Amino acid sequence: MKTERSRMSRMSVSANSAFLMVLAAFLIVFPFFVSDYWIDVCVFWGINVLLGLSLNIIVGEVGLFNMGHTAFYAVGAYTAAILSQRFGINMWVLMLLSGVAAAIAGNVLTAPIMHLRGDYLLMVTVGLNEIIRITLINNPFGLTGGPNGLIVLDQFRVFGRVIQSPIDFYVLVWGCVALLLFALFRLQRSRIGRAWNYVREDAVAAESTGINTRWAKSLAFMIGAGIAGATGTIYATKMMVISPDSFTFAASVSLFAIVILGGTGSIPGVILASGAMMVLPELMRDFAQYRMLFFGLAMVLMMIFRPQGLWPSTRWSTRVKGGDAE
Amino acid sequence: MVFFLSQMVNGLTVGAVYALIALGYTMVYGVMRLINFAHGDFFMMGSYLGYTVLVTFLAAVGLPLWLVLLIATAIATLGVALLGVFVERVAYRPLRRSGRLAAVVSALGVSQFLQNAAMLIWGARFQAYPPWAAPDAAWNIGGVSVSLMQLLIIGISLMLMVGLYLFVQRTTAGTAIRATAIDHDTARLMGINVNSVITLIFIIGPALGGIAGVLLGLYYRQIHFTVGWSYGLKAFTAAILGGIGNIPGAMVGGLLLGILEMLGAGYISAAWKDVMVFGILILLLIFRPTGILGERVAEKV
Amino acid sequence: MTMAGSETAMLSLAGVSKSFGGLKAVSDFSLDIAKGSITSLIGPNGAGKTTVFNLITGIYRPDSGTMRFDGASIMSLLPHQVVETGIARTFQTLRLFENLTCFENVVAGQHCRCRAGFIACLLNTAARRREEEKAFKLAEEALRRLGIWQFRDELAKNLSYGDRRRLEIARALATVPKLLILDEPAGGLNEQESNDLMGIIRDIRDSGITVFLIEHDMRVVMGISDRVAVMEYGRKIAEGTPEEVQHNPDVIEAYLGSDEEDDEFAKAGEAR
Amino acid sequence: MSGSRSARLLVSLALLALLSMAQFARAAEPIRIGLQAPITGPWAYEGEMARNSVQIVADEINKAGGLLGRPVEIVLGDDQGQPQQSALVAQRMISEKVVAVVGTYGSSVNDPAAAIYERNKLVNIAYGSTAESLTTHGRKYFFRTCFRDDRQGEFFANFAADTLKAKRIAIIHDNTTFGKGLAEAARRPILAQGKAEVVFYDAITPGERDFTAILGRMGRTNPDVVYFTGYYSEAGLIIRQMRTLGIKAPFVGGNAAVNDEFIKIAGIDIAKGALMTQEPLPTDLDYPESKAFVAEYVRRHGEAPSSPWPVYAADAFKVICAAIEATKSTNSDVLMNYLHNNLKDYPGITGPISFDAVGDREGAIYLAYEVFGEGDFRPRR
Repeated sequence: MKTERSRMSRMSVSANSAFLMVLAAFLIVFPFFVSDYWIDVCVFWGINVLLGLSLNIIVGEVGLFNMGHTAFYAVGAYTAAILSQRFGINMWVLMLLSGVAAAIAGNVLTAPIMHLRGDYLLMVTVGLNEIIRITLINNPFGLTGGPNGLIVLDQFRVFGRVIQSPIDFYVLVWGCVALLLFALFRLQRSRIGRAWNYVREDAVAAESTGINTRWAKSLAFMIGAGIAGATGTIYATKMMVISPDSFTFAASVSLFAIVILGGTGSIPGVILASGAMMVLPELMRDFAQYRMLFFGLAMVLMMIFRPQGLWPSTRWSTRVKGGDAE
Repeated sequence: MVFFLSQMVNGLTVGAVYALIALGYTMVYGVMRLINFAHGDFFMMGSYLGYTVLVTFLAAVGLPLWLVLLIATAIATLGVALLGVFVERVAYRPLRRSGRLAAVVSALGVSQFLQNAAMLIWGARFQAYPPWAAPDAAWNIGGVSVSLMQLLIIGISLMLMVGLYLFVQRTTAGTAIRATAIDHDTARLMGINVNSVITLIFIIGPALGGIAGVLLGLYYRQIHFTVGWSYGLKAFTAAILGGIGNIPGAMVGGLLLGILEMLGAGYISAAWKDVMVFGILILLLIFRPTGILGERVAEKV
Repeated sequence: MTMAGSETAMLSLAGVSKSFGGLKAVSDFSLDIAKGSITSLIGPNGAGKTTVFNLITGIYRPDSGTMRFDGASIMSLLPHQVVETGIARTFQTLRLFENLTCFENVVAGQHCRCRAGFIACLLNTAARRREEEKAFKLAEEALRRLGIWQFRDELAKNLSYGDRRRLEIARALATVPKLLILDEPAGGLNEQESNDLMGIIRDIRDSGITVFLIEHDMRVVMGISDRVAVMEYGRKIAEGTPEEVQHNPDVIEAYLGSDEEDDEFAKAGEAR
Repeated sequence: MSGSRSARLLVSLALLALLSMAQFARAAEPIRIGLQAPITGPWAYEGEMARNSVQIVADEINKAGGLLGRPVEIVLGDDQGQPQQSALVAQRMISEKVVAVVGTYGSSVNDPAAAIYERNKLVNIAYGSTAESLTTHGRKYFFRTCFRDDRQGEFFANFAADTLKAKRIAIIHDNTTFGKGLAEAARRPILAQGKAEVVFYDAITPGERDFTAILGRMGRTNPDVVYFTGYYSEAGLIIRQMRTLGIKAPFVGGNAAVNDEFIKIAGIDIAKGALMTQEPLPTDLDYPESKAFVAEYVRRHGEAPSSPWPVYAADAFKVICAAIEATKSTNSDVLMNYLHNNLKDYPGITGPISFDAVGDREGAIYLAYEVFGEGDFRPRR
């Protein structure tokens, strides 16, 4: 039993790598065979993957309930839009700035309640989402353009080439995904990633083993929010127009569902689930009216029959080379 | 002063309904540590069931109005309670050992399902309770207008809340609920059937939501399948405000939230009202993490 | 031999009190623990022993009194800061990271000894790698010392009870503590396992780590302790060598006079 | 999960994706014109009517021999009333190489699509997006057959001051792109004209049902008229709660309040006499084109379209076809120039159509409607 389990976990790790390789191959070949439309679908898929992965740090790695993640996405998108409109700052700089702005927002607003029980944090993040959305609508100081939102004219530039066509965005977004995956991989295998998992498993034990749980939680929240904010910049340049309609509580809920349905803490899970969220509605078009009904039903059934998610989390667990045989 | 009093009356009306719905959240949370995101939709279903009964069956029968309303409320309450028990059996019970996140997502799925089911059954457009059903009487007391429906809503809600409180504090079944809320395993050792307790919770909570649904249907007339979401969110906020898991807390939280909303919209700005409500919630949690009446709850060790 | 104010005291508690809602869990508790000794804290269930541990390790903050460790006050430290100063602990009810491997469980102890921040981890700097190598080596040592190295890749939840007890001690040792606090380490162990445990604890002491433990198993207590302190109703009623304590009339009274009280209080003490 | 099972899952997912792509790879002979509309989602009802209306026009043209000897074909894109979906639909229209696009309904949904059409130089004619901001970005390929919010706002300002003789006006909106846009468009001319003052201006939250607090505050300002620019569902509640609170000022709704449900929710006794500013309903249009169109719609679907918007969609489609016919071209720039400069008083279903320099429709026809009986909105005499 024991050895079996451990072997299985090793096999799943290789399945993870296999998944990523198949995905990479698919993504490289895909654009040569399809129209701009399908490339665009994949651009939004990639954006959702970025968001899902960023939320996964908070929900999956550390086990914090965050059901208001689009708030940080909105902070990022609006920071980029406002600064670009007023000061014409370079988009790459803005991406960094909006990431930082979202990270600060995430930290300042959740730090005081970080130590509370999970459900309170959930409620606070929901409240935060509403506060930010309503504030955007109410157009404080004429900054956010109210319900109409803001126009984003500037675009990313790479060596003078303007990122504009679907394929440009495709490369940009999936390039960011690759970078993020690499960063996550590094973090997961470091003391930070391990600390996150200790906190998720048992926060009291972690604290008593010398881990500053508050630091671990805040760091996860800041990184997750920051990535969502930076993604907001990409979204803003892709859409060219952003409005509060894109940052609703419902969007946060579906993001939350993506993470859990995919398999909490699982990177392939997030990628698969957000892909399914994009493609399934297209395929179910004929059932238009019943679509969301089935969707709700599927969520329930999925949790009953596969509570661990589409592709359950398999961590790259820390192992030591050498030593004696089992 | 007159304006202030009118706002208080309006706030109490809305708050009483929040409190009724919040009770369902708080009881389920207290016993199962589950945020039942579908609870607002039980409330919505209550509105629709009451509407259907009123429109299809009772419109023609020549019974007196109060009896008609009583029957409609009873049927809606019963229907929603059955629905609650069914949902618990199907969507929550199999997940009791699968972790809390799974249950939360399942609840979100149920909510999605119920909303869309209601849309398919009753249509995507707004429906309105028949005008003959809602008593229109209103009085003007020193400039403060008070309608019969408002009094009914406040009165019935308070009665139900006090009744529930007494039930939980004084009866054997209530003791079983309280014991289960503290610890499932200990309760089981004491010979309490935890499953029965949970079923009971899923009868009472949705039933209260169902009654609230009919009352608000009569009060506002307009009903829509999305209404459960916003009321659910507010009621859950109320439950947290008062201290989740705590029955008097849900009442206090609900009433307070209703009054806060009305004063905020009445004196400051309706557009910023929700920002204020959630802002107050966050501040409260910072300074009093367990809500107004919440006791310090031991984190499970 | 009086310990009070002694220069060899590793940990010294003076007049420490803690009450929960009017209930005095610990009152005016004073104790000095000598460097390099094994000290046991015994007493009937609900006497407040675990509360003392929770006070030392920063889970609770005392209402009054002073606590000094290695010359510095630890009154206002958070639990993880207490660990950093060199106090490691185990729990009465096991608290392992169940879904992680044994190795990962133990490496947790080294977290507070490492410094790599977000950027260093992201860039995988040489300093970070060196630091981690050292951490892994210490974790390996701890696992080997407890004789559970062969389970390193096993998930903690799959281990036998006795091995889980050992794993928790290994995790505490991996923090490289000066003082190791064990809450009923022999609880639930059979005689053979208890004997092994006694050997392990002696080894730990011999390697220079001071040990402070709560234990109900008198065979273990009398077998390894240099000194024993006895608590009843939140107070210290006796202290001395095992022999002294065994013959102390108050202690005998306390143990005979009280049947197995329900340990609800002890549980409540640990919960927060 | 074992490795081979996950591999199988991946293969099937990839196959699924390929299959669904194949569906869009067919070559096209006819002239293809896009229709972007909310076929599902909260505005599904509007989307469906727009689709029906455009279909009627397309069928007529095809029956008469098509365009330049080729049949016209509608390429339908469902934006679900969501900004992100809207951007995707726009990209699909470009991939599908349509000649021009009709759409869409919601203003905030239209913006991202219009930006993409503009970049790809594709003529697009909105039919329900009335927000002013849409024609303030200097877009050359964007047009609309519906009128801008500010025209309705202006109409209300004049109507309130001249017809209702109001001095103190209260305006409530619902914080949506549309509702807030119209509210601002009404407030501006009132302030500019100086004939009346705006004594109250605030927003409600759509989806809520208790507005007594905000109405109570409004009541204290003693308005002569109350203008609510949101949707019928909230409008019905607002007028009823106003009357319960004893506020007797006339109630005027914007064009989103015109709906039978308004009367049902408010109750007929209260709703009677309520006023609405809006574009003429299809059934109230006097042009021969409109009578024929409504007759055909009723023949096919059993009832006349219940809102003005689908008819604007039909007009947008007609205008595109007229431009293709006149220029004998499907080139976007040619069409764009023609629509800006040469199309004058084209006889549309909703009256004569010409576009100004920014793509807005010239002129404006608004009426004040009044509630007379159950389900009975009639233009006020």
